[in-house]
Amino acid sequence: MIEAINSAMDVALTQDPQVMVFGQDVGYFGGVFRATEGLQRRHGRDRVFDAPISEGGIVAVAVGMGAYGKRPVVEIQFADYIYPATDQLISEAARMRYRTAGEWWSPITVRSPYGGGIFGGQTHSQSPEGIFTHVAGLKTVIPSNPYDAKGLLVAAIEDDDPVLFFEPKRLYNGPFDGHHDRPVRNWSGHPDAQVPQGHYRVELGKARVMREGRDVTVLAYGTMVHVALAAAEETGIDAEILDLRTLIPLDLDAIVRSVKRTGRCVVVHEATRTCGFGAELSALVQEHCFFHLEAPVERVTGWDTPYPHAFEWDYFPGPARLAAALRKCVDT
Amino acid sequence: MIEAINSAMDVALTQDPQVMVFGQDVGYFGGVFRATEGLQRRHGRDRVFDAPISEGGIVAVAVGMGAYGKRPVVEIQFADYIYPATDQLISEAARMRYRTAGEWWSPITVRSPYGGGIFGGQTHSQSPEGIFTHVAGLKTVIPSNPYDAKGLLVAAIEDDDPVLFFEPKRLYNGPFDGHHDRPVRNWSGHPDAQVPQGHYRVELGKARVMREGRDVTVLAYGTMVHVALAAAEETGIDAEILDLRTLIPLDLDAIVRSVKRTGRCVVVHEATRTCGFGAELSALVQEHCFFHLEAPVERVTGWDTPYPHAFEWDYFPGPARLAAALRKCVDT
Amino acid sequence: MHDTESGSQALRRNDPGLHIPEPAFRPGDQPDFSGISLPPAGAVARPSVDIDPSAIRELAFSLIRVLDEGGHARGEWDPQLPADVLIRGLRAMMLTRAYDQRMVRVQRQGKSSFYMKCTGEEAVAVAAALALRRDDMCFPTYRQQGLLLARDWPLIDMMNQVYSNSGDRLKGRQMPVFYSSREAGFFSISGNLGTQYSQAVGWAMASAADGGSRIAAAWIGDGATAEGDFHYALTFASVYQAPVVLNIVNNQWAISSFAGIAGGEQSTFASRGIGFGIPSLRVDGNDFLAVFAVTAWAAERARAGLGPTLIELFTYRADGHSTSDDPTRYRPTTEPSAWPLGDPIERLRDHLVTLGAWSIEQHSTLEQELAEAVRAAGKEAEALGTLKDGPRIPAASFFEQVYKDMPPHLVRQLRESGL
Amino acid sequence: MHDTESGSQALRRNDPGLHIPEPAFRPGDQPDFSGISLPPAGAVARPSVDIDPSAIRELAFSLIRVLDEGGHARGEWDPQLPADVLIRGLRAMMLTRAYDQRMVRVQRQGKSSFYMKCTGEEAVAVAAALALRRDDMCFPTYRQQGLLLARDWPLIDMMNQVYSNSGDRLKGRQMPVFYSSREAGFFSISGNLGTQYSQAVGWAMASAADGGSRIAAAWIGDGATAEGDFHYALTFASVYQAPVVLNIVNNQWAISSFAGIAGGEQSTFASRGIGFGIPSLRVDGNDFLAVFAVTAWAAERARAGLGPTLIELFTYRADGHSTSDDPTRYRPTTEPSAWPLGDPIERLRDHLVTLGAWSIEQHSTLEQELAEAVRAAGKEAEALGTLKDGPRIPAASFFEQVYKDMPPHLVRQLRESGL
Ligand SMILES: Cc1ncc(C[n+]2csc(CCOP(=O)(O)OP(=O)(O)O)c2C)c(N)n1
Ligand SMILES: Cc1ncc(C[n+]2csc(CCOP(=O)(O)OP(=O)(O)O)c2C)c(N)n1
Ligand SMILES: [Mg+2]
Ligand SMILES: [Mg+2]
Repeated sequence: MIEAINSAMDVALTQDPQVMVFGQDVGYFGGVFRATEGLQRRHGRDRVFDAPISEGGIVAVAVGMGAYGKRPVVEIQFADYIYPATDQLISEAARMRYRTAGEWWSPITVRSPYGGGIFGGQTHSQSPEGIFTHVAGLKTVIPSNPYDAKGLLVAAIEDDDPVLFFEPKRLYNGPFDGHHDRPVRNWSGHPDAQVPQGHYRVELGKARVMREGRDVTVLAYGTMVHVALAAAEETGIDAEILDLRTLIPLDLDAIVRSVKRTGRCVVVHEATRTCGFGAELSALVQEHCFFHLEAPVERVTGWDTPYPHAFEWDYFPGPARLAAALRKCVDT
Repeated sequence: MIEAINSAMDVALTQDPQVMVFGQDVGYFGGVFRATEGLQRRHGRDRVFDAPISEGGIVAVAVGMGAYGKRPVVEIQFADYIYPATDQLISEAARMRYRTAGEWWSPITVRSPYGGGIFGGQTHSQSPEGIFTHVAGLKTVIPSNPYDAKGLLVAAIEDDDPVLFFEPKRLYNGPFDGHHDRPVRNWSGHPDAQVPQGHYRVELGKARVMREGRDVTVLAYGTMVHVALAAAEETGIDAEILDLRTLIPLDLDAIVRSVKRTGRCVVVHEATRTCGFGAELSALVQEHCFFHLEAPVERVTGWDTPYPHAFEWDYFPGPARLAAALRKCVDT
Repeated sequence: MHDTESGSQALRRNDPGLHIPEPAFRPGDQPDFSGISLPPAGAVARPSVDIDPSAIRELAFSLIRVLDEGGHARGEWDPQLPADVLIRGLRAMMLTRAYDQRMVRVQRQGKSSFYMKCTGEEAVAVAAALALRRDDMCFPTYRQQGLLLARDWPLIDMMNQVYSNSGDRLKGRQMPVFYSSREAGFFSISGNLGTQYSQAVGWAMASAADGGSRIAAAWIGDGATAEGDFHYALTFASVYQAPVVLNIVNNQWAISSFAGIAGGEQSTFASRGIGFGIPSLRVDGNDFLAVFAVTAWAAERARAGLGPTLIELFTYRADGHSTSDDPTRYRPTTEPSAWPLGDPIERLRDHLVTLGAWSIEQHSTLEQELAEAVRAAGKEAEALGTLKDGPRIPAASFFEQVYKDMPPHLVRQLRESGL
Repeated sequence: MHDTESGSQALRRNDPGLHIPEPAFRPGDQPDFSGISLPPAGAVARPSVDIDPSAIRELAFSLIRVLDEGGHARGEWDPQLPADVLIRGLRAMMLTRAYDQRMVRVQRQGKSSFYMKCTGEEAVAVAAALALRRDDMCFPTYRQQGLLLARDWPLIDMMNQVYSNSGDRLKGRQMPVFYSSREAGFFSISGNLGTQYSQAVGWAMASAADGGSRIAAAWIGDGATAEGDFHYALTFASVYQAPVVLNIVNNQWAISSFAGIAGGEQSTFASRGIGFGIPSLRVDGNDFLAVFAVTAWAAERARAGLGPTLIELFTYRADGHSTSDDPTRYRPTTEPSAWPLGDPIERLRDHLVTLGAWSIEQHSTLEQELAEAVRAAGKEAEALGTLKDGPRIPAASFFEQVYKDMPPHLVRQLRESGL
């Protein structure tokens, strides 16, 4: 997946001279996760470069470049370090078009690895999407596989609104399904890992049905898509699994269509539960499908604690926890 | 209400020498909303003082003081300006006790006026509580009247966890019910405006039933409590109105008790809808009261746009909008 | 305020506890600024623009002044502007003042919700505007309305914004004075202090990356320099040698807090730039010629690819912070008139008179003319509505432009709103 | 890295586009630091602690050095420490290195998830620890483990943290090396760069408000100075004249970015303090005596109520950023050995030998002794478990201490978890 992300930026840099890529260690070194490997060499030092350790500054400068007419793509090294940029994201990028009635806007893309599974402890594992999905004016995208990662990232870069692009770091090198005790798999041979070389887009705002099913709808994104697939297979429950891909704007139609059919819904994410994006999903589902629901919408999430280093696998909402929720939901 | 808040700090400063109060314009001047009026004169310049325009610095310094053993109470002049402090709040204050297994903690209180109704436009009207209620380790308190404001603020200051104390600025001078076109009322004569002089606490984490009713439960806090009371009166719907007072930790028992009885629930807040605290409330209600619910939980909220200056009253979730939701809910 | 002799009076601690800075004067005190030592006009040398920044660190602790007490221009920093340019500047400053006066009046009448004047600080924006090119990009705070007026931006457009009326290009979304004008190279003012400063550096970086000759200029208040964005701006400007003029408007106050609460007691604001290797100048902000000259110097540097410049404009906020403020609660009523650097309009007027290019009669004629122009524009604007009365933009418009295209959830909410 | 002559070689722009700083050497290059002009040991004068900060601005552009190439202590900054103190310092630095070595080894064996060494930078923490009082409060980054070791904190306690084992006081919650020890006056290390810097100022303000004599010391990396917290720290320290020693560890690198990406190309990091009126010193960070001396000077100022001091420790990160890093991808393999300021342990060893207070034999005996002590502690720690094997703290404990008392929703979740 990391190559797909790299390729998306490569394509964008090639096709649009206004694209600029920067962030901590992204230049010569190519990024601590290698997402920008080779891009500086290919596109030049003034289009792909290192930035100071100043997330607030990085986003601020991106907003300014966007006002000039550039299309900046910045990396926040870990999503856990996005908070110093909150003000520029919420007060500035998100509201630029609105407050100027369209005179200016912020066509910026903020890429950031998120989520756990690499023993990163509380400051290298967070999933802060729920903070930003509350903010009118921001879009939030989370891919679950290489094909989508490239297509969505190209679309995000080309989008004229500010997009937060959270990359499930545990998926960079393979389709992790939460079975941390099994051998590591890589992407090779995976159907969604066939990534075309050139330009293509995966439209923002469209969910994808990863598995059709009749018993229950699972709403997932990022790493949790793979966990959900595993849980469905292992329980034998005929779950319909939606990969939301874009949280804002959300593909509510796809959700409602599915839940109205299955009558049951489980929401899953790695972020802490309270006021996480799952709360919004749960609220929306019961608002739009109330009379079709046969059981309460279940939430399977990270616990409401920081991500504990040594207890990563007790914290991570893996297939066993999801399976239990699925069973509970279909048995209600 | 502003006097009650002032009195809470006065009491805290008097009783506990570790309490320190600072923030922009809070010293000599007494705060732009007069919340700290007279406190510097009474308690000294090194306990009540002005701070640089640096919300991040203010909270950082408070965290450091807390580590030393102080009990800092800081003011963020408008909740809209809290974002530069996000990192210190989320990464530091919220996690200090956890990450040190109790060696250190952050007994800080962050006061901030929030909400609209004063023609403050998008940067003097925000309700950002939903961002912070997602963060494990923070408590969030929002009073709706002078008595609670003082008792809750004293409790917040005395609490050993970091507390965000959002003050509905539109209530500072009177119980505003959303009828902006009627004469302004002040607090005098209001039963909840009888504020004892000395020390008392209103326990955090306890909701209050503001009005008993059988038809529908309304979950509200801050300004919206008064809007809800007005809407109940005007519709004649026998609504049970809960003033949540503390969002985290939430008084779920009180909520569940009420909704199980009424079978219907409307959630109301001024913040934008998507991923607002109402989403969590809606999710919780349907998780815990699913088989008692006769209609979907309704959300009446600020729209998912920035707060528009000239269209304040179209944005504000006033009694008419709430009334419509109540009717819809009880008619379902 | 910090003494202009390089730090010689930097306050030494004497209290055993926590040091809390206090301004020299509080209500009831008799303000006396005779202690401030001001270098005479013309005393500071003007280095060439390509000088090594490390050779001119002292400029951050001095005060560049051109106009002397007798109205004469002195020294190397005299920009030697033709009289018509000076008159243009004078006119724009006077227009700014007249505009401010009327807008406060209409706010008091309830026709708008709020207003912020820049009285006493008109030279800061106006002189800069004349020293920059029309297509240089400005990232102002709420006290540089003079930029728009000096760039001949229509009064009525600004008033429409203040009134949030049917002619407001910002569609009633922003509080008064948060102007935005792409055409005038005037970036959207943010309510969140400081954010524009670092954005300006990004804009300048983009311009540099394009090899363009357009530069950026930004303004920040003394108080707001304490925000992180100030630091980001200096860091990025230094690292990437961005073509940007970074102005700090030290008007001595931030609402009720004096500049000492922002660190002005221990050093000058200009000196913040030294640690980044950024040439840092301190200038008499009430001296039109001096402000013009340092801005032109900084702009020339930026355009030549020599990187950023930091400028502290030493001035005084002669009126309240905003219409919500009452400055007599925290400073002596007489402090503004005791301020030793005078009024920028009067100083430029006297200079022009001294030059023989202007007269007191011309001045008062112009004053009346401008007041009349403002009044006329005001009437026109009020015909388009005020916050209280008259035509409005359709409320439904406030659902627009949250995104480029309205997403489904906003379509649903707009419908739900019944607007 | 910035030239030590005051800015004389500050880079001038030559590219027409955006200036992107580049380090002098990349993989494949032959590193050659002969261009750096280093003032000789003893060359810089030592001012009295109550000097006006504005009189010593040049110290921010110089480099305070005590130990010369021959191992002799030179000049006014020589702290003239008794040999036993020097040997204590030497021992703590050697222990730090031995500890680092073992912890990397066990990480490679999969017994822990991660580790960070401070090789080449041992003097930064150890000399400071000896110059501060035991009850002064330290706010470190992840590369000041030397503070704990110099304060005789038990190795095994640190190892337990690295292993997240059953003896880990932090209950397995934190990644390796994010130590915390209230008893040792060592503040909880944050994963978020910079946050401790401004917190230290708050702690110092609180101490000052109490009229206490305890002071705070904080460390930040060159890279992290670009964060807002650095600016907050300097601002608040200056405004309230907080008793704090603010250290910048300029080890030339921030993961793969050289110091120029943090602004080190245009000025020194020490000079960041000038704009706040904070006395700012630049010191050879590999010179134990010099680091001790400047820390003692700064601590004395702070304790005397004279306010903060900023210290840039000019050093070199001799190894990779962490066990996740491979520095040969972005800098020459030979760069560490080409670094002109040597190794802090060898330099102090040679000094002691020159003094006649130490011998090469004693040195290697001590080396073995320390390696043995580390090995023994390691065994003890591993008996309490490692991340991979052995006893663990009960998982349910991770629901605790999110708040002082577990709130109802966490009680419910703990139950739901089945732990
Ligand atoms: C981030 C932020 N914090 C606080 C405020 C509230 N506020 C508005 S203006 C002001 C004072 C600014 O003072 P200064 O920067 O000196 O500018 P001046 O008003 O003197 O022109 C404050 C505190 C704000 N708008 N934004
Ligand atoms: C806020 C934040 N941003 C980014 C990171 C990722 N990160 C960890 S260490 C590091 C480099 C720090 O360099 P420096 O400050 O020079 O310290 P050094 O490692 O050289 O001791 C980076 C970018 C982080 N931990 N926190
Ligand atoms: Mg000011
Ligand atoms: Mg470093």
